[in-house]
Amino acid sequence: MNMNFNDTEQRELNSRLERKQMREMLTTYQNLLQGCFDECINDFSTKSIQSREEGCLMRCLDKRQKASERLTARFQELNQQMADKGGAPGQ
Amino acid sequence: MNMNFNDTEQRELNSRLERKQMREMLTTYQNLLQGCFDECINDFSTKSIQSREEGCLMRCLDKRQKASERLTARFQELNQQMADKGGAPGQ
Amino acid sequence: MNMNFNDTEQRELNSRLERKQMREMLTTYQNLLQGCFDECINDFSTKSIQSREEGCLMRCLDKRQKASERLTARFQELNQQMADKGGAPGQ
Amino acid sequence: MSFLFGGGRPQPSSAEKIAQAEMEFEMVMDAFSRLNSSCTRKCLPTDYREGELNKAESVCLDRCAAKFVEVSLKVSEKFQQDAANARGGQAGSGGMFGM
Amino acid sequence: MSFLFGGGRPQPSSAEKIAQAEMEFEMVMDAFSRLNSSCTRKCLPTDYREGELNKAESVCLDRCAAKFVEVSLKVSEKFQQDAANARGGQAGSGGMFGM
Amino acid sequence: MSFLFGGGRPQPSSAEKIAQAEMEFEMVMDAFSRLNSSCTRKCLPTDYREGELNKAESVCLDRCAAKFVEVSLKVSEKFQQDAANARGGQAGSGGMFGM
Repeated sequence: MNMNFNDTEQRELNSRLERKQMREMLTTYQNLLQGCFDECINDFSTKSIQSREEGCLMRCLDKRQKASERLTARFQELNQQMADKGGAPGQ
Repeated sequence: MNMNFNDTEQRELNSRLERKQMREMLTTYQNLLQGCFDECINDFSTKSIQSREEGCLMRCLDKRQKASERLTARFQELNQQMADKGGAPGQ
Repeated sequence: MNMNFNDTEQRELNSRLERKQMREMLTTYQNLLQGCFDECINDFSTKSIQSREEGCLMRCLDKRQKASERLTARFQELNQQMADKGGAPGQ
Repeated sequence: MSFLFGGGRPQPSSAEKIAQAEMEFEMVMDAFSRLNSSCTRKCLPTDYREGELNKAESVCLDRCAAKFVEVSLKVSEKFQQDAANARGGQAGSGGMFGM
Repeated sequence: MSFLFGGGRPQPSSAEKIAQAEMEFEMVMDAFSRLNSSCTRKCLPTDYREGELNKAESVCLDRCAAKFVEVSLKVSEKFQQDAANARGGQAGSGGMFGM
Repeated sequence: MSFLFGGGRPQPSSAEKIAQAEMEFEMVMDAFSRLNSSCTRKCLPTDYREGELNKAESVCLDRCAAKFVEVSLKVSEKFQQDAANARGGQAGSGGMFGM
Protein backbone atom coordinates (compact mmCIF):
# COMPACT_ATOMS: atom_id res chain seq x y z
CA MET A 1 0.00 0.00 0.00
CA ASN A 2 1.70 3.15 -1.16
CA MET A 3 -0.73 5.89 -0.41
CA ASN A 4 0.00 9.50 0.29
CA PHE A 5 -2.10 11.12 2.93
CA ASN A 6 -2.31 14.83 3.48
CA ASP A 7 -2.39 16.16 7.05
CA THR A 8 -6.16 16.15 7.42
CA GLU A 9 -6.43 12.63 6.09
CA GLN A 10 -3.59 11.46 8.31
CA ARG A 11 -5.26 12.89 11.40
CA GLU A 12 -8.59 11.30 10.55
CA LEU A 13 -6.88 7.99 9.82
CA ASN A 14 -4.90 8.06 13.05
CA SER A 15 -7.94 8.68 15.16
CA ARG A 16 -9.77 5.82 13.48
CA LEU A 17 -6.87 3.44 13.88
CA GLU A 18 -6.50 4.41 17.52
CA ARG A 19 -10.13 3.57 18.14
CA LYS A 20 -9.74 0.24 16.35
CA GLN A 21 -6.64 -0.56 18.34
CA MET A 22 -8.40 0.25 21.60
CA ARG A 23 -11.28 -2.02 20.61
CA GLU A 24 -8.83 -4.77 19.67
CA MET A 25 -7.07 -4.44 23.03
CA LEU A 26 -10.36 -4.82 24.81
CA THR A 27 -11.24 -7.89 22.76
CA THR A 28 -7.86 -9.39 23.55
CA TYR A 29 -8.48 -8.71 27.22
CA GLN A 30 -11.87 -10.38 27.12
CA ASN A 31 -10.50 -13.36 25.17
CA LEU A 32 -7.84 -13.83 27.82
CA LEU A 33 -10.39 -13.61 30.60
CA GLN A 34 -12.82 -16.02 28.97
CA GLY A 35 -10.07 -18.43 27.93
CA CYS A 36 -8.69 -18.69 31.46
CA PHE A 37 -12.18 -18.86 32.97
CA ASP A 38 -13.02 -21.75 30.66
CA GLU A 39 -9.89 -23.63 31.51
CA CYS A 40 -9.60 -23.01 35.23
CA ILE A 41 -13.14 -22.69 36.58
CA ASN A 42 -14.95 -25.99 36.48
CA ASP A 43 -16.28 -26.58 39.94
CA PHE A 44 -19.78 -25.29 40.55
CA SER A 45 -20.38 -26.86 43.92
CA THR A 46 -19.66 -23.45 45.45
CA LYS A 47 -20.34 -19.92 44.28
CA SER A 48 -16.95 -18.52 45.18
CA ILE A 49 -13.68 -19.18 43.48
CA GLN A 50 -11.59 -21.83 45.23
CA SER A 51 -7.92 -21.19 45.96
CA ARG A 52 -6.94 -23.98 43.57
CA GLU A 53 -8.97 -22.28 40.83
CA GLU A 54 -7.47 -18.90 41.61
CA GLY A 55 -3.95 -20.29 41.34
CA CYS A 56 -4.74 -21.80 37.96
CA LEU A 57 -6.32 -18.53 36.85
CA MET A 58 -3.32 -16.39 37.75
CA ARG A 59 -0.84 -18.76 36.12
CA CYS A 60 -3.05 -18.98 33.06
CA LEU A 61 -3.17 -15.18 32.71
CA ASP A 62 0.57 -14.89 33.22
CA LYS A 63 1.47 -17.59 30.79
CA ARG A 64 -0.94 -16.52 28.08
CA GLN A 65 0.16 -12.93 28.33
CA LYS A 66 3.79 -13.90 28.00
CA ALA A 67 2.92 -16.09 25.05
CA SER A 68 1.09 -13.21 23.46
CA GLU A 69 4.03 -10.84 23.94
CA ARG A 70 6.41 -13.37 22.47
CA LEU A 71 4.15 -13.95 19.48
CA THR A 72 3.80 -10.21 18.93
CA ALA A 73 7.59 -9.86 18.78
CA ARG A 74 7.88 -12.76 16.32
CA PHE A 75 5.05 -11.46 14.19
CA GLN A 76 6.70 -8.07 13.89
CA GLU A 77 10.07 -9.57 13.02
CA LEU A 78 8.55 -11.78 10.36
CA ASN A 79 6.52 -8.90 9.02
CA GLN A 80 9.69 -6.82 8.81
CA GLN A 81 11.57 -9.59 7.00
CA MET A 82 8.77 -9.72 4.42
CA ALA A 83 8.88 -6.00 3.90
CA ASP A 84 12.67 -6.09 3.48
CA LYS A 85 12.41 -8.80 0.85
CA GLY A 86 10.06 -6.53 -1.05
CA GLY A 87 7.09 -8.69 -0.29
CA ALA A 88 3.83 -7.14 0.69
CA PRO A 89 3.41 -4.64 3.49
CA GLY A 90 1.34 -6.29 6.17
CA GLN A 91 1.87 -3.27 8.34
CA MET B 1 -17.94 6.66 33.82
CA ASN B 2 -19.29 9.93 35.06
CA MET B 3 -20.03 11.86 31.94
CA ASN B 4 -22.55 14.56 31.44
CA PHE B 5 -24.33 14.55 28.14
CA ASN B 6 -26.40 17.40 26.84
CA ASP B 7 -29.67 16.66 25.05
CA THR B 8 -28.20 16.42 21.55
CA GLU B 9 -25.45 14.15 22.70
CA GLN B 10 -27.88 12.01 24.66
CA ARG B 11 -30.12 11.57 21.61
CA GLU B 12 -27.19 10.66 19.39
CA LEU B 13 -25.88 8.25 21.99
CA ASN B 14 -29.26 6.60 22.49
CA SER B 15 -29.76 6.01 18.83
CA ARG B 16 -26.32 4.46 18.54
CA LEU B 17 -26.84 2.23 21.55
CA GLU B 18 -30.21 1.15 20.23
CA ARG B 19 -28.63 0.08 16.97
CA LYS B 20 -25.91 -1.79 18.84
CA GLN B 21 -28.46 -3.52 21.01
CA MET B 22 -30.47 -4.56 17.98
CA ARG B 23 -27.36 -5.97 16.37
CA GLU B 24 -26.48 -7.79 19.58
CA MET B 25 -29.99 -9.29 19.76
CA LEU B 26 -29.65 -10.59 16.24
CA THR B 27 -26.25 -12.10 17.01
CA THR B 28 -27.71 -13.78 20.09
CA TYR B 29 -30.51 -15.14 17.93
CA GLN B 30 -28.09 -16.53 15.39
CA ASN B 31 -25.88 -18.01 18.10
CA LEU B 32 -28.87 -19.79 19.53
CA LEU B 33 -29.91 -21.09 16.14
CA GLN B 34 -26.43 -22.29 15.22
CA GLY B 35 -25.79 -23.79 18.66
CA CYS B 36 -28.97 -25.85 18.57
CA PHE B 37 -28.43 -26.82 14.94
CA ASP B 38 -24.96 -28.05 15.79
CA GLU B 39 -26.15 -30.09 18.72
CA CYS B 40 -29.40 -31.51 17.37
CA ILE B 41 -28.94 -31.98 13.63
CA ASN B 42 -26.50 -34.74 12.90
CA ASP B 43 -28.22 -37.07 10.51
CA PHE B 44 -27.66 -36.31 6.84
CA SER B 45 -29.20 -39.42 5.40
CA THR B 46 -32.27 -37.31 4.61
CA LYS B 47 -32.71 -33.71 3.57
CA SER B 48 -35.62 -32.97 5.87
CA ILE B 49 -35.55 -32.62 9.61
CA GLN B 50 -36.59 -35.78 11.43
CA SER B 51 -39.14 -35.59 14.24
CA ARG B 52 -36.50 -36.70 16.72
CA GLU B 53 -34.28 -33.83 15.58
CA GLU B 54 -37.12 -31.35 15.76
CA GLY B 55 -37.89 -32.37 19.33
CA CYS B 56 -34.28 -31.89 20.32
CA LEU B 57 -34.22 -28.52 18.54
CA MET B 58 -37.28 -27.17 20.33
CA ARG B 59 -36.09 -28.30 23.75
CA CYS B 60 -32.66 -26.88 23.03
CA LEU B 61 -34.10 -23.49 22.11
CA ASP B 62 -36.36 -23.47 25.17
CA LYS B 63 -33.67 -24.48 27.57
CA ARG B 64 -31.01 -22.16 26.23
CA GLN B 65 -33.38 -19.23 26.21
CA LYS B 66 -34.35 -19.86 29.80
CA ALA B 67 -30.70 -20.17 30.71
CA SER B 68 -29.99 -16.89 28.99
CA GLU B 69 -32.81 -15.11 30.82
CA ARG B 70 -31.61 -16.50 34.12
CA LEU B 71 -28.04 -15.42 33.45
CA THR B 72 -29.23 -11.95 32.41
CA ALA B 73 -31.00 -11.54 35.74
CA ARG B 74 -27.94 -12.72 37.69
CA PHE B 75 -25.63 -10.50 35.67
CA GLN B 76 -27.75 -7.46 36.41
CA GLU B 77 -27.93 -8.25 40.12
CA LEU B 78 -24.20 -8.74 40.35
CA ASN B 79 -23.61 -5.59 38.36
CA GLN B 80 -25.87 -3.70 40.73
CA GLN B 81 -24.08 -5.07 43.79
CA MET B 82 -20.79 -3.84 42.34
CA ALA B 83 -22.19 -0.40 41.71
CA ASP B 84 -23.56 -0.24 45.27
CA LYS B 85 -20.20 -1.15 46.72
CA GLY B 86 -18.76 1.78 44.82
CA GLY B 87 -16.97 -0.50 42.43
CA ALA B 88 -16.94 0.29 38.76
CA PRO B 89 -20.04 0.85 36.69
CA GLY B 90 -20.35 -1.98 34.24
CA GLN B 91 -23.68 -0.60 33.14
CA MET C 1 -38.37 -5.63 3.18
CA ASN C 2 -40.15 -3.46 0.68
CA MET C 3 -38.32 -0.20 0.74
CA ASN C 4 -38.00 2.35 -1.98
CA PHE C 5 -34.70 4.06 -2.27
CA ASN C 6 -34.08 7.15 -4.30
CA ASP C 7 -30.87 7.45 -6.32
CA THR C 8 -28.81 9.11 -3.63
CA GLU C 9 -29.88 6.57 -1.04
CA GLN C 10 -29.23 3.71 -3.42
CA ARG C 11 -25.70 4.93 -4.12
CA GLU C 12 -24.94 5.35 -0.43
CA LEU C 13 -26.40 1.93 0.31
CA ASN C 14 -24.44 0.25 -2.47
CA SER C 15 -21.17 1.70 -1.32
CA ARG C 16 -21.83 0.54 2.23
CA LEU C 17 -22.82 -2.95 1.15
CA GLU C 18 -19.76 -3.19 -1.06
CA ARG C 19 -17.53 -2.37 1.88
CA LYS C 20 -19.32 -4.94 4.03
CA GLN C 21 -19.00 -7.55 1.34
CA MET C 22 -15.30 -6.86 0.98
CA ARG C 23 -14.85 -7.19 4.73
CA GLU C 24 -16.84 -10.43 4.70
CA MET C 25 -14.67 -11.83 1.89
CA LEU C 26 -11.56 -11.06 3.88
CA THR C 27 -13.00 -12.73 6.96
CA THR C 28 -13.86 -15.79 4.89
CA TYR C 29 -10.32 -15.83 3.57
CA GLN C 30 -8.85 -15.64 7.06
CA ASN C 31 -11.24 -18.31 8.35
CA LEU C 32 -10.12 -20.61 5.57
CA LEU C 33 -6.48 -19.93 6.29
CA GLN C 34 -6.81 -20.44 10.03
CA GLY C 35 -9.02 -23.52 9.65
CA CYS C 36 -6.52 -25.25 7.37
CA PHE C 37 -3.58 -24.14 9.48
CA ASP C 38 -5.25 -25.63 12.55
CA GLU C 39 -5.96 -28.91 10.85
CA CYS C 40 -2.79 -29.42 8.87
CA ILE C 41 0.05 -27.86 10.83
CA ASN C 42 0.77 -29.79 13.98
CA ASP C 43 4.44 -30.52 13.95
CA PHE C 44 6.61 -27.94 15.67
CA SER C 45 9.86 -29.84 15.66
CA THR C 46 10.89 -27.66 12.71
CA LYS C 47 10.21 -24.05 11.81
CA SER C 48 9.46 -24.65 8.14
CA ILE C 49 6.43 -26.33 6.69
CA GLN C 50 6.99 -29.99 5.86
CA SER C 51 5.95 -31.34 2.46
CA ARG C 52 3.37 -33.57 4.13
CA GLU C 53 1.90 -30.50 5.81
CA GLU C 54 1.92 -28.53 2.60
CA GLY C 55 0.04 -31.27 0.77
CA CYS C 56 -2.60 -31.34 3.49
CA LEU C 57 -2.85 -27.56 3.39
CA MET C 58 -3.42 -27.37 -0.36
CA ARG C 59 -6.04 -30.14 -0.34
CA CYS C 60 -7.71 -28.51 2.63
CA LEU C 61 -7.95 -25.15 0.85
CA ASP C 62 -9.23 -26.76 -2.32
CA LYS C 63 -11.82 -28.88 -0.62
CA ARG C 64 -13.09 -26.17 1.69
CA GLN C 65 -13.36 -23.70 -1.13
CA LYS C 66 -15.33 -26.13 -3.23
CA ALA C 67 -17.57 -26.86 -0.27
CA SER C 68 -18.10 -23.15 0.21
CA GLU C 69 -19.02 -22.64 -3.45
CA ARG C 70 -21.44 -25.55 -3.34
CA LEU C 71 -23.06 -24.23 -0.16
CA THR C 72 -23.34 -20.75 -1.66
CA ALA C 73 -25.22 -22.18 -4.63
CA ARG C 74 -27.56 -24.18 -2.38
CA PHE C 75 -28.14 -21.20 -0.09
CA GLN C 76 -29.13 -19.01 -3.02
CA GLU C 77 -31.47 -21.64 -4.44
CA LEU C 78 -33.15 -22.16 -1.09
CA ASN C 79 -33.38 -18.43 -0.57
CA GLN C 80 -35.00 -18.09 -3.98
CA GLN C 81 -37.51 -20.85 -3.24
CA MET C 82 -38.51 -19.03 -0.05
CA ALA C 83 -38.99 -15.78 -1.91
CA ASP C 84 -41.10 -17.52 -4.57
CA LYS C 85 -43.34 -19.03 -1.93
CA GLY C 86 -43.92 -15.54 -0.63
CA GLY C 87 -41.90 -16.20 2.44
CA ALA C 88 -39.50 -13.62 3.69
CA PRO C 89 -36.76 -12.06 1.64
CA GLY C 90 -33.42 -13.12 3.05
CA GLN C 91 -31.73 -11.42 0.16
CA MET D 1 -37.84 -9.41 9.19
CA SER D 2 -40.91 -7.43 10.05
CA PHE D 3 -41.10 -8.90 13.50
CA LEU D 4 -37.82 -7.32 14.41
CA PHE D 5 -37.84 -4.12 12.46
CA GLY D 6 -40.52 -1.61 11.77
CA GLY D 7 -43.92 -2.97 12.59
CA GLY D 8 -46.13 0.08 12.69
CA ARG D 9 -43.50 2.77 12.93
CA PRO D 10 -43.88 6.09 11.13
CA GLN D 11 -42.13 6.82 7.83
CA PRO D 12 -38.41 6.12 8.32
CA SER D 13 -35.72 8.65 7.45
CA SER D 14 -33.12 8.03 4.75
CA ALA D 15 -30.47 7.14 7.31
CA GLU D 16 -32.82 4.71 9.04
CA LYS D 17 -33.79 3.00 5.81
CA ILE D 18 -30.17 2.59 4.84
CA ALA D 19 -29.20 1.32 8.28
CA GLN D 20 -32.02 -1.22 8.15
CA ALA D 21 -31.11 -2.48 4.68
CA GLU D 22 -27.50 -2.69 5.80
CA MET D 23 -28.42 -4.74 8.84
CA GLU D 24 -30.55 -7.13 6.81
CA PHE D 25 -27.68 -7.64 4.40
CA GLU D 26 -25.35 -8.35 7.29
CA MET D 27 -27.80 -10.85 8.74
CA VAL D 28 -27.97 -12.79 5.50
CA MET D 29 -24.19 -12.83 5.22
CA ASP D 30 -23.94 -13.92 8.84
CA ALA D 31 -26.50 -16.67 8.30
CA PHE D 32 -24.53 -17.98 5.35
CA SER D 33 -21.26 -17.81 7.20
CA ARG D 34 -22.75 -19.89 10.03
CA LEU D 35 -24.28 -22.40 7.63
CA ASN D 36 -20.89 -22.64 5.95
CA SER D 37 -18.96 -23.26 9.16
CA SER D 38 -21.49 -25.75 10.57
CA CYS D 39 -21.87 -27.77 7.38
CA THR D 40 -18.16 -27.81 6.65
CA ARG D 41 -17.55 -29.14 10.13
CA LYS D 42 -20.29 -31.73 9.85
CA CYS D 43 -19.58 -32.96 6.32
CA LEU D 44 -15.85 -32.75 5.65
CA PRO D 45 -13.49 -35.23 7.31
CA THR D 46 -10.43 -33.42 8.61
CA ASP D 47 -7.71 -35.59 7.16
CA TYR D 48 -7.84 -33.98 3.71
CA ARG D 49 -6.63 -36.93 1.71
CA GLU D 50 -7.94 -35.36 -1.49
CA GLY D 51 -8.75 -31.86 -2.67
CA GLU D 52 -11.95 -32.79 -4.47
CA LEU D 53 -15.34 -33.14 -2.90
CA ASN D 54 -16.45 -36.73 -3.22
CA LYS D 55 -20.03 -37.88 -3.76
CA ALA D 56 -20.81 -38.54 -0.10
CA GLU D 57 -19.45 -35.16 0.97
CA SER D 58 -21.38 -33.33 -1.73
CA VAL D 59 -24.64 -35.00 -0.79
CA CYS D 60 -24.00 -34.29 2.88
CA LEU D 61 -23.38 -30.60 2.12
CA ASP D 62 -26.60 -30.30 0.09
CA ARG D 63 -28.69 -31.89 2.81
CA CYS D 64 -26.96 -29.92 5.52
CA ALA D 65 -27.73 -26.65 3.73
CA ALA D 66 -31.37 -27.68 3.31
CA LYS D 67 -31.64 -28.64 6.96
CA PHE D 68 -29.99 -25.44 8.13
CA VAL D 69 -32.50 -23.37 6.19
CA GLU D 70 -35.37 -25.51 7.45
CA VAL D 71 -34.14 -25.01 11.00
CA SER D 72 -33.91 -21.25 10.43
CA LEU D 73 -37.55 -21.20 9.39
CA LYS D 74 -38.67 -23.32 12.30
CA VAL D 75 -36.79 -21.19 14.77
CA SER D 76 -38.19 -18.00 13.28
CA GLU D 77 -41.74 -19.42 13.45
CA LYS D 78 -41.22 -20.47 17.03
CA PHE D 79 -39.99 -17.00 18.00
CA GLN D 80 -42.88 -15.31 16.30
CA GLN D 81 -45.29 -17.74 17.96
CA ASP D 82 -43.71 -17.10 21.35
CA ALA D 83 -43.87 -13.35 20.78
CA ALA D 84 -47.52 -13.60 19.72
CA ASN D 85 -48.34 -15.69 22.77
CA ALA D 86 -46.62 -13.14 24.95
CA ARG D 87 -48.67 -10.34 23.37
CA GLY D 88 -51.79 -12.27 24.20
CA GLY D 89 -52.81 -14.98 21.83
CA GLN D 90 -52.81 -14.30 18.12
CA ALA D 91 -50.09 -16.02 16.14
CA GLY D 92 -47.59 -14.23 13.96
CA SER D 93 -47.74 -14.97 10.28
CA GLY D 94 -45.26 -15.13 7.46
CA GLY D 95 -41.96 -16.92 7.54
CA MET D 96 -38.67 -15.26 7.81
CA PHE D 97 -35.59 -16.68 6.33
CA GLY D 98 -31.99 -15.92 6.80
CA MET D 99 -32.29 -15.04 10.42
CA MET E 1 -12.97 1.74 33.17
CA SER E 2 -10.77 4.66 34.11
CA PHE E 3 -7.63 2.63 33.72
CA LEU E 4 -8.30 2.20 30.04
CA PHE E 5 -10.00 5.40 29.13
CA GLY E 6 -9.42 8.95 30.11
CA GLY E 7 -7.08 9.17 33.03
CA GLY E 8 -5.90 12.73 33.06
CA ARG E 9 -6.81 13.75 29.56
CA PRO E 10 -8.21 17.19 28.79
CA GLN E 11 -11.93 17.83 28.38
CA PRO E 12 -13.21 15.39 25.73
CA SER E 13 -15.20 16.53 22.71
CA SER E 14 -18.80 15.46 22.10
CA ALA E 15 -17.75 12.84 19.58
CA GLU E 16 -15.16 11.43 21.96
CA LYS E 17 -17.57 11.24 24.88
CA ILE E 18 -20.12 9.45 22.73
CA ALA E 19 -17.53 7.05 21.33
CA GLN E 20 -16.36 6.25 24.84
CA ALA E 21 -19.86 5.61 26.18
CA GLU E 22 -20.56 3.48 23.13
CA MET E 23 -17.46 1.41 23.71
CA GLU E 24 -18.26 0.88 27.37
CA PHE E 25 -21.73 -0.29 26.42
CA GLU E 26 -20.27 -2.71 23.91
CA MET E 27 -17.87 -4.04 26.50
CA VAL E 28 -20.67 -4.81 28.92
CA MET E 29 -22.66 -6.54 26.18
CA ASP E 30 -19.59 -8.48 25.16
CA ALA E 31 -18.89 -9.48 28.76
CA PHE E 32 -22.42 -10.78 29.11
CA SER E 33 -22.29 -12.62 25.83
CA ARG E 34 -19.12 -14.40 26.94
CA LEU E 35 -20.55 -15.22 30.36
CA ASN E 36 -23.60 -16.59 28.57
CA SER E 37 -21.67 -18.81 26.21
CA SER E 38 -19.26 -20.09 28.87
CA CYS E 39 -21.92 -20.84 31.47
CA THR E 40 -24.28 -22.41 28.97
CA ARG E 41 -21.49 -24.69 27.86
CA LYS E 42 -20.48 -25.56 31.41
CA CYS E 43 -23.95 -26.05 32.89
CA LEU E 44 -26.28 -27.43 30.23
CA PRO E 45 -25.92 -31.05 29.11
CA THR E 46 -26.15 -31.28 25.34
CA ASP E 47 -28.71 -34.03 25.01
CA TYR E 48 -31.69 -31.75 25.58
CA ARG E 49 -34.06 -34.31 27.01
CA GLU E 50 -36.30 -31.57 28.42
CA GLY E 51 -36.92 -27.92 27.62
CA GLU E 52 -37.06 -26.78 31.24
CA LEU E 53 -34.09 -25.90 33.37
CA ASN E 54 -33.91 -28.37 36.23
CA LYS E 55 -32.74 -27.52 39.73
CA ALA E 56 -29.15 -28.63 39.26
CA GLU E 57 -28.78 -26.67 36.03
CA SER E 58 -30.28 -23.54 37.59
CA VAL E 59 -27.95 -23.67 40.56
CA CYS E 60 -24.98 -24.28 38.27
CA LEU E 61 -25.91 -21.24 36.15
CA ASP E 62 -26.23 -18.99 39.22
CA ARG E 63 -22.87 -20.03 40.56
CA CYS E 64 -21.24 -19.85 37.16
CA ALA E 65 -22.44 -16.26 36.73
CA ALA E 66 -21.14 -15.35 40.19
CA LYS E 67 -17.78 -16.94 39.47
CA PHE E 68 -17.50 -15.27 36.09
CA VAL E 69 -18.05 -11.87 37.65
CA GLU E 70 -15.60 -12.67 40.45
CA VAL E 71 -13.02 -13.71 37.88
CA SER E 72 -13.62 -10.46 35.94
CA LEU E 73 -12.87 -8.47 39.06
CA LYS E 74 -9.78 -10.48 39.91
CA VAL E 75 -8.44 -10.15 36.38
CA SER E 76 -9.08 -6.44 36.35
CA GLU E 77 -7.32 -6.02 39.70
CA LYS E 78 -4.38 -8.05 38.47
CA PHE E 79 -4.08 -5.92 35.35
CA GLN E 80 -4.23 -2.70 37.31
CA GLN E 81 -1.67 -4.07 39.75
CA ASP E 82 0.62 -5.12 36.90
CA ALA E 83 0.21 -1.72 35.27
CA ALA E 84 0.98 0.03 38.56
CA ASN E 85 4.04 -2.14 39.09
CA ALA E 86 5.19 -1.32 35.59
CA ARG E 87 4.76 2.41 36.28
CA GLY E 88 6.95 1.99 39.30
CA GLY E 89 5.29 0.84 42.44
CA GLN E 90 1.99 2.36 43.48
CA ALA E 91 -1.03 0.10 43.07
CA GLY E 92 -4.09 1.07 41.10
CA SER E 93 -7.29 1.41 43.03
CA GLY E 94 -10.93 0.85 42.35
CA GLY E 95 -12.43 -2.24 40.85
CA MET E 96 -13.76 -2.46 37.39
CA PHE E 97 -16.49 -4.78 36.44
CA GLY E 98 -17.77 -5.93 33.14
CA MET E 99 -14.44 -5.96 31.45
CA MET F 1 -3.02 -6.35 -1.03
CA SER F 2 -3.17 -5.11 -4.56
CA PHE F 3 -4.98 -8.18 -5.74
CA LEU F 4 -7.90 -7.35 -3.54
CA PHE F 5 -7.94 -3.60 -3.60
CA GLY F 6 -7.39 -1.09 -6.32
CA GLY F 7 -5.70 -2.64 -9.29
CA GLY F 8 -6.27 -0.17 -12.05
CA ARG F 9 -8.95 1.99 -10.52
CA PRO F 10 -8.98 5.75 -10.93
CA GLN F 11 -7.61 8.11 -8.27
CA PRO F 12 -9.39 7.26 -5.00
CA SER F 13 -11.14 9.88 -2.88
CA SER F 14 -10.02 10.78 0.63
CA ALA F 15 -12.75 8.68 2.20
CA GLU F 16 -11.83 5.71 0.04
CA LYS F 17 -8.14 5.96 0.83
CA ILE F 18 -8.88 6.15 4.55
CA ALA F 19 -11.32 3.24 4.39
CA GLN F 20 -8.74 1.15 2.57
CA ALA F 21 -5.95 1.92 5.02
CA GLU F 22 -8.34 1.18 7.85
CA MET F 23 -9.26 -2.17 6.37
CA GLU F 24 -5.64 -3.15 5.86
CA PHE F 25 -4.89 -2.29 9.46
CA GLU F 26 -7.81 -4.40 10.59
CA MET F 27 -6.61 -7.31 8.48
CA VAL F 28 -3.18 -7.24 10.07
CA MET F 29 -4.70 -7.11 13.54
CA ASP F 30 -7.04 -9.94 12.63
CA ALA F 31 -4.17 -12.01 11.24
CA PHE F 32 -2.25 -11.56 14.47
CA SER F 33 -5.22 -12.38 16.60
CA ARG F 34 -5.71 -15.65 14.71
CA LEU F 35 -2.02 -16.52 14.91
CA ASN F 36 -2.20 -15.80 18.62
CA SER F 37 -5.21 -18.01 19.25
CA SER F 38 -3.96 -20.89 17.08
CA CYS F 39 -0.43 -20.93 18.47
CA THR F 40 -1.58 -20.54 22.06
CA ARG F 41 -3.87 -23.51 21.58
CA LYS F 42 -1.19 -25.58 19.90
CA CYS F 43 1.72 -24.77 22.21
CA LEU F 44 0.41 -24.20 25.73
CA PRO F 45 -0.77 -27.18 27.79
CA THR F 46 -4.02 -26.32 29.56
CA ASP F 47 -3.16 -27.39 33.07
CA TYR F 48 -1.26 -24.19 33.90
CA ARG F 49 1.05 -25.63 36.47
CA GLU F 50 3.37 -22.62 36.18
CA GLY F 51 3.00 -19.02 35.05
CA GLU F 52 6.27 -18.88 33.14
CA LEU F 53 6.81 -20.05 29.60
CA ASN F 54 9.25 -22.92 29.64
CA LYS F 55 11.84 -23.63 26.97
CA ALA F 56 9.74 -26.12 25.00
CA GLU F 57 6.73 -23.82 24.95
CA SER F 58 8.81 -20.85 23.84
CA VAL F 59 10.39 -22.78 20.99
CA CYS F 60 6.99 -24.11 19.96
CA LEU F 61 5.55 -20.58 19.87
CA ASP F 62 8.44 -19.27 17.75
CA ARG F 63 8.07 -22.07 15.23
CA CYS F 64 4.32 -21.81 15.22
CA ALA F 65 4.50 -18.09 14.41
CA ALA F 66 6.98 -18.77 11.60
CA LYS F 67 4.77 -21.51 10.18
CA PHE F 68 1.65 -19.39 10.40
CA VAL F 69 3.31 -16.63 8.41
CA GLU F 70 4.67 -19.15 5.90
CA VAL F 71 1.19 -20.59 5.49
CA SER F 72 -0.22 -17.09 4.98
CA LEU F 73 2.22 -16.51 2.14
CA LYS F 74 1.50 -19.86 0.55
CA VAL F 75 -2.22 -19.33 0.73
CA SER F 76 -1.93 -15.86 -0.73
CA GLU F 77 0.24 -17.18 -3.60
CA LYS F 78 -2.24 -19.96 -4.25
CA PHE F 79 -5.15 -17.52 -4.39
CA GLN F 80 -3.29 -15.21 -6.74
CA GLN F 81 -2.34 -18.17 -8.90
CA ASP F 82 -5.92 -19.40 -8.97
CA ALA F 83 -7.15 -15.92 -9.83
CA ALA F 84 -4.58 -15.60 -12.59
CA ASN F 85 -5.53 -19.01 -13.98
CA ALA F 86 -9.15 -17.98 -13.93
CA ARG F 87 -8.33 -14.78 -15.86
CA GLY F 88 -6.65 -16.90 -18.47
CA GLY F 89 -3.12 -17.90 -17.83
CA GLN F 90 -0.66 -15.32 -16.58
CA ALA F 91 0.38 -15.73 -12.94
CA GLY F 92 0.02 -13.02 -10.36
CA SER F 93 3.19 -11.67 -8.86
CA GLY F 94 4.21 -10.29 -5.52
CA GLY F 95 3.49 -11.88 -2.19
CA MET F 96 1.01 -10.60 0.26
CA PHE F 97 1.45 -11.00 3.90
CA GLY F 98 -0.87 -10.52 6.77
CA MET F 99 -3.90 -11.76 4.95
